[in-house]
Amino acid sequence: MGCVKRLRTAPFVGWALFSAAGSVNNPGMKLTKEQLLVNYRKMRMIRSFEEKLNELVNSGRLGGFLHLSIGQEAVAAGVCAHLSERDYVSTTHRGHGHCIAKGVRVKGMMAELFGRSTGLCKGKGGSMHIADMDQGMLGANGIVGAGIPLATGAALTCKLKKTGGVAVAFFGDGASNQGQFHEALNMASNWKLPALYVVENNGWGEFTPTEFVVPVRDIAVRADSYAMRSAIADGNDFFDVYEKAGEAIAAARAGEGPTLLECKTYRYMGHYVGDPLAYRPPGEVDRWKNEHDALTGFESRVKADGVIEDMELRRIDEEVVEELSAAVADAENDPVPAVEALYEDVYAKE
Amino acid sequence: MGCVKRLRTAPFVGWALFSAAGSVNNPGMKLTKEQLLVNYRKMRMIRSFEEKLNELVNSGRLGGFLHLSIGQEAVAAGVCAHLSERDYVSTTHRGHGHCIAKGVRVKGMMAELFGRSTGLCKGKGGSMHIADMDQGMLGANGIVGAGIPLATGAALTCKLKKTGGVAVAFFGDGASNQGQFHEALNMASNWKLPALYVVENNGWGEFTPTEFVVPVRDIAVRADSYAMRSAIADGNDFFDVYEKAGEAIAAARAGEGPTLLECKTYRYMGHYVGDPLAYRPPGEVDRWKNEHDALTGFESRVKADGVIEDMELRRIDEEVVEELSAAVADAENDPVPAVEALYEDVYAKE
Amino acid sequence: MAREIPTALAINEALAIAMASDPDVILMGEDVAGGGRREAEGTEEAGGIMGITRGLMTRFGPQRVLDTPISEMGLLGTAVGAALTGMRPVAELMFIDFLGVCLDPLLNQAAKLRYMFGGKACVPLTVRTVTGAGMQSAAQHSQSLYWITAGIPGLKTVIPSNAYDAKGLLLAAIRDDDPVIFCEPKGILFDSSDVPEEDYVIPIGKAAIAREGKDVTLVGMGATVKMALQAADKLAADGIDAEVLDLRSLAPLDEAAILASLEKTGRLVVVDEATPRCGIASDVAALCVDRGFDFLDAPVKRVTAPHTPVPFSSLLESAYMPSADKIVAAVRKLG
Amino acid sequence: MAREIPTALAINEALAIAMASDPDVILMGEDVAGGGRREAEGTEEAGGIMGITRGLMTRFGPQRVLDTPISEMGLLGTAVGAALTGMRPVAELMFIDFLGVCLDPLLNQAAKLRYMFGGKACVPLTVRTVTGAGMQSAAQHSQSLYWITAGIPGLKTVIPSNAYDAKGLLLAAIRDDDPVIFCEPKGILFDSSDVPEEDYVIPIGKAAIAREGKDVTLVGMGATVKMALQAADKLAADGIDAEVLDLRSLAPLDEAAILASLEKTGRLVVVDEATPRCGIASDVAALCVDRGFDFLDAPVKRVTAPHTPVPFSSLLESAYMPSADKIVAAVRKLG
Ligand SMILES: Cc1ncc(C[n+]2csc(CCOP(=O)(O)OP(=O)(O)O)c2C)c(N)n1
Ligand SMILES: Cc1ncc(C[n+]2csc(CCOP(=O)(O)OP(=O)(O)O)c2C)c(N)n1
Ligand SMILES: [Mg+2]
Ligand SMILES: [Mg+2]
Repeated sequence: MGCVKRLRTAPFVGWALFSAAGSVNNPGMKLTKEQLLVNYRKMRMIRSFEEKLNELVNSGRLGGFLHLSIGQEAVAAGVCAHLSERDYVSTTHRGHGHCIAKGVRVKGMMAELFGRSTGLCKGKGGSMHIADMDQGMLGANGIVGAGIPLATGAALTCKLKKTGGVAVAFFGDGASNQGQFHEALNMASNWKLPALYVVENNGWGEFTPTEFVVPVRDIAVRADSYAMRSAIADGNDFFDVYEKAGEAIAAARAGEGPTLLECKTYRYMGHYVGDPLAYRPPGEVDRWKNEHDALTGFESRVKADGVIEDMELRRIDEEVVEELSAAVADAENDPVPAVEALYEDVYAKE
Repeated sequence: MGCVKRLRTAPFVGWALFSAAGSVNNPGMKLTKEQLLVNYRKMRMIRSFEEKLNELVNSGRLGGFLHLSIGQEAVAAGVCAHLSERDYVSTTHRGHGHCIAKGVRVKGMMAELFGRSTGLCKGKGGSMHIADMDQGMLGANGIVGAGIPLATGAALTCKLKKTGGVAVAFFGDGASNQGQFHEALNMASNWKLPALYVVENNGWGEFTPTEFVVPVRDIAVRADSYAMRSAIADGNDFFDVYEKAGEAIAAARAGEGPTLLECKTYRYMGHYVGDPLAYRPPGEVDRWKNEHDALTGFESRVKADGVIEDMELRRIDEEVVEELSAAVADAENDPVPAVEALYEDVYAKE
Repeated sequence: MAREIPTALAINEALAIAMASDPDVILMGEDVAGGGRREAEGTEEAGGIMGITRGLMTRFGPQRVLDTPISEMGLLGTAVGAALTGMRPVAELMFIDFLGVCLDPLLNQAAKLRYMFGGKACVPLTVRTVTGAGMQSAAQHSQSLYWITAGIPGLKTVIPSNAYDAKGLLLAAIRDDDPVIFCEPKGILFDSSDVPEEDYVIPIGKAAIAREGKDVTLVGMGATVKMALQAADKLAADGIDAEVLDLRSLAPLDEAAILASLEKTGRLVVVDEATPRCGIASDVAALCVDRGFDFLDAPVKRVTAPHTPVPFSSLLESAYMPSADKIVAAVRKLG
Repeated sequence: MAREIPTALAINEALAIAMASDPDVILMGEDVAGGGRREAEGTEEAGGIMGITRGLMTRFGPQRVLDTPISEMGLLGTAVGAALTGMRPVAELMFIDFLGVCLDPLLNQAAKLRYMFGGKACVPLTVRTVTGAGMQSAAQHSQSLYWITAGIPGLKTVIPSNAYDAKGLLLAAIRDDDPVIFCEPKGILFDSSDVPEEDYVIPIGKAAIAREGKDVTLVGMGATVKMALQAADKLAADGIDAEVLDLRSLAPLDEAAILASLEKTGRLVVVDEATPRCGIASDVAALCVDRGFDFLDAPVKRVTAPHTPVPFSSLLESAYMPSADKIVAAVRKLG
């Protein structure tokens, strides 16, 4: 009887697995300067967007439950860099970053978060349901795991309609304990669907450390249950995510079926804005921030390679801040929905 | 990126994996003659009980939906040989065999199937819900996969109350595609519960071959997703099941946590009594019957070992037939429930 | 041209017509193709546990008739995702009892996506599912849980009472741009009625008068329409002229038709195979005592299953189900 | 001795009393211990998303306060299995909206085991779950789905309207030998009322008169009792003396109390946070028009949420929810 050893996550050191950096190839080889700047801009936008949200909620200007992905920007950017409009993405309660990376405009997102009729969902969805069907963004989702079969269905559409598209489901380590994960991955592998399952292992599900509830160290091993390809990426290293997601998406487009890609990363902020965070050991977050931040890492890499100059990045930083200020100002001035909107959009014809 | 090869079940030859018989040790070493006879009796009883049911339904004397486990007797007997009253078992729609092997009396079962007030469930449960709490039999279950968390909860009770008991969930290959399987096994492994998960891979889920819907050859590999021990047994070989289940149950009792035990077997009959079976290739079942039958195999093994004589087995066969005839006669004469019974047993106090 | 065919066949016919007329229509479910080793000689596709989808895989190919694993949550969730992105899937949930393992894709996804996305999503999903008791299938395979789907805003739920309606309602459901739960009551699956070969739809949201009458309204749905008609015959012998209203659609509910009939008769009995709490029967009664208050000449009675699980014993199961006699008794109580 | 404490704390207190008095009582759920690296210095257990179970793991140990993975189906199914074999588990379903991923252990297991096993099974399970809107949590975290559990034979469902009731009803639920769904409405979780420190139970199945009156009965439950009381105050200013009935228990429903109040007042409005179809409000109205027909002087009005998902925008969310003003308007309509 084969007794499998129980491996547990070594606390705080998810990324240390990659410290040798052997898996990171030269970014210059694959990405043009323009692409690098686009992706830096996306990551910066995600971070600044969410920092702004944090500020807005804490100062009482914004309501609702918001889950921030600060710290995990490289996953969203690295994966979505391979996607275009024919491709689909589904995400979770922590989905702002994936929206931005998929090309959803922050103006519509901000208006949505402010509950305005100009919001992407006319103010009816909010943070947990932001969607943009025009961009193939199948929505944030308030039900942990529910986005996984949605993306699987989108992949089925791509396959049956032969669009050449792929569908990506982003979800957390916690979601990999949901039945929906199991059922959907089995079906996707069985049908060789053009799908990519990206599990962002950020070490926590709400207030519970992943290792308290998941007896395996790597979520990626779960792919074997479905004879599915898998890979592990350093989720705080844009280039590593970019490379591994690229391989998986290419395979999916080539009809070789889906992949489970685990990205080891970390959630800087609380589970939601307002979370007192008393359950988290002090210092844990600082190590990630100081030693393995996605943005800092990207910046030093591209600077070290001499591709990009500091000034270029700082200009982007400023543009992002300006765009966000404008988005907030617009959103605050945009109209609120008419009460009748409450009754609309329940059914196709009313 | 580690590309896992997609292995598919080679049709019809599940058991051929074991043909070298290297995994089967000398039964005489572990089982006394008396134990061998007890287990032969159980297997014979399961088969004769279900053959009788088949006959009763086909002749219109019995109603309801019945799922027969003929061909799979060695799994029930081999596992339950290690259990006593402090242990729990949950099973499926195809559960008669597990009940009998766990020690449930056929008289009460037969009365239940006839819908009599003397039945184990007063005629309210029927084949898909036969249970006997006194024997630790937590019920057949009409919901594929639902027995898995029930046994998990029973294992939690054993652990918290320190009873020394274990809980066994029997279920099919099809059930291993249910979310409940995934969620329960993860929890059980995480908590190191004294549980055994027995998946009877009989090659079919209703009318669909397992290999059409499961991309891995061995369900057992799914244990790795939970850092759980696993083993594969020849489900038509009582001795192999006995040995592997024994190891797993001993480990569970010793606090080493659960095991996923896959038993490769075959369903001789249709999915339910009355199934026209037009979807099954002719000849498939005959190979199993002729070349790898659980009862025939057991019989030749114990005879070859010189432990038991033909006469002894034939006497058991006769006793079983007599017991069953009596059970049917009793059940047919037993009283039907009073109409008021319809309203009873919904809540504890009425 | 109409022929007498059973409901099961009428459903098969509707599926074939829908698939032939729209390449985006696909079937998904456990055993819908019906497994079978298709290459092997001498085997046939089973076409689902009731044989309803038999022949469709052979005709439309395995790309459009997809056998799934026993994974209802994954299957329905995938169907929702496919519907959201341009397909028109018809998913089979073998028995409505299995809602227990797959409610989320309906409750929190299909039903809500259009609304949550501000009207910018469309989920043209149909879920076919067998409902009801009467086959000694016991507590987990005999429920009439359509009250759960009918209660969820964003979903539609329809239930035919005969083969003709089954075909027309299913075609309407498949072509509807909203998620529709199509119930297939055991009690009528193998009953036959005249069904035209042609393509036709029965509008969702409209009830039908199955029998005109002036003394009392019997509201039925699915298999209870037949019981109500039998009850009406019995009542006619006593000089009571009952109108039978077949809801056809449980959500949206045809409130106008119920109120119009009540206005005419002043008396109403609603007959439902489901359990009594939080069901369609209560909704109908509540409508009567709200907007129909001025029409009411007597209490509104509900003939439903009792507040118990479905028992296995055939004797108890018969006592469990509504029947023409129980309806007659309820009408007599109205005085 | 009674002190004023919020409902959330009263629930915590009930759990502590139940655990202290019965070693078979265990808690299971996501974050119920609240994670935290317990060894590490300076960290605290979170005690669930609402902080309700804070301190219990520290007091009773991790063997009795079990953090589960995000696996509601597995967690509830495991709780059912534990209950069936001698434990008395209190499982937390973080929000009732998540019923979508875990209905089966309630619908087809907990609710039916006793019946299917001919009375020989006992499932003393309690499921605590947060219900209702009002926190801008949008469509998937704001539902009042207790009508689903109330409609299932074999389950009981209770909902307190204040801190005092929360403690007593929860203790009754935990000690009940049947599976009980205990709803924790958002609207009252942080309201305070006088709560004795002692152990006491409030019987399941009995409604309470929250305010006596003679002109009209306002039936409320959970957070709508507060709204009904506010409405009663407004109506009093107009000389209308409203009685407010707090259902406390949704299943079993205290039919006698509803009918007795209706008999007294002749007029009834039922107020429910849930959507209108197949809900408690319809059941109450249907009861009135059946067994209460002779008492009725006016239509029975239902003040509920509309048949839509819950919107995000706070403006729309307020318009979505019942309110004292809507109740007053409904009463005025009775004429
Ligand atoms: C089905 C379901 N269960 C529980 C929750 C409550 N919940 C929201 S987020 C969350 C944690 C999710 O953890 P993970 O999947 O790791 O994602 P992360 O928050 O870390 O990004 C939980 C338990 C939910 N929304 N849906
Ligand atoms: C949740 C659920 N889905 C579907 C069914 C219908 N059904 C009953 S048995 C069965 C096949 C089960 O296959 P498997 O688990 O391999 O067990 P076997 O019948 O082969 O013993 C199916 C699909 C069910 N009872 N419950
Ligand atoms: Mg996480
Ligand atoms: Mg099988």
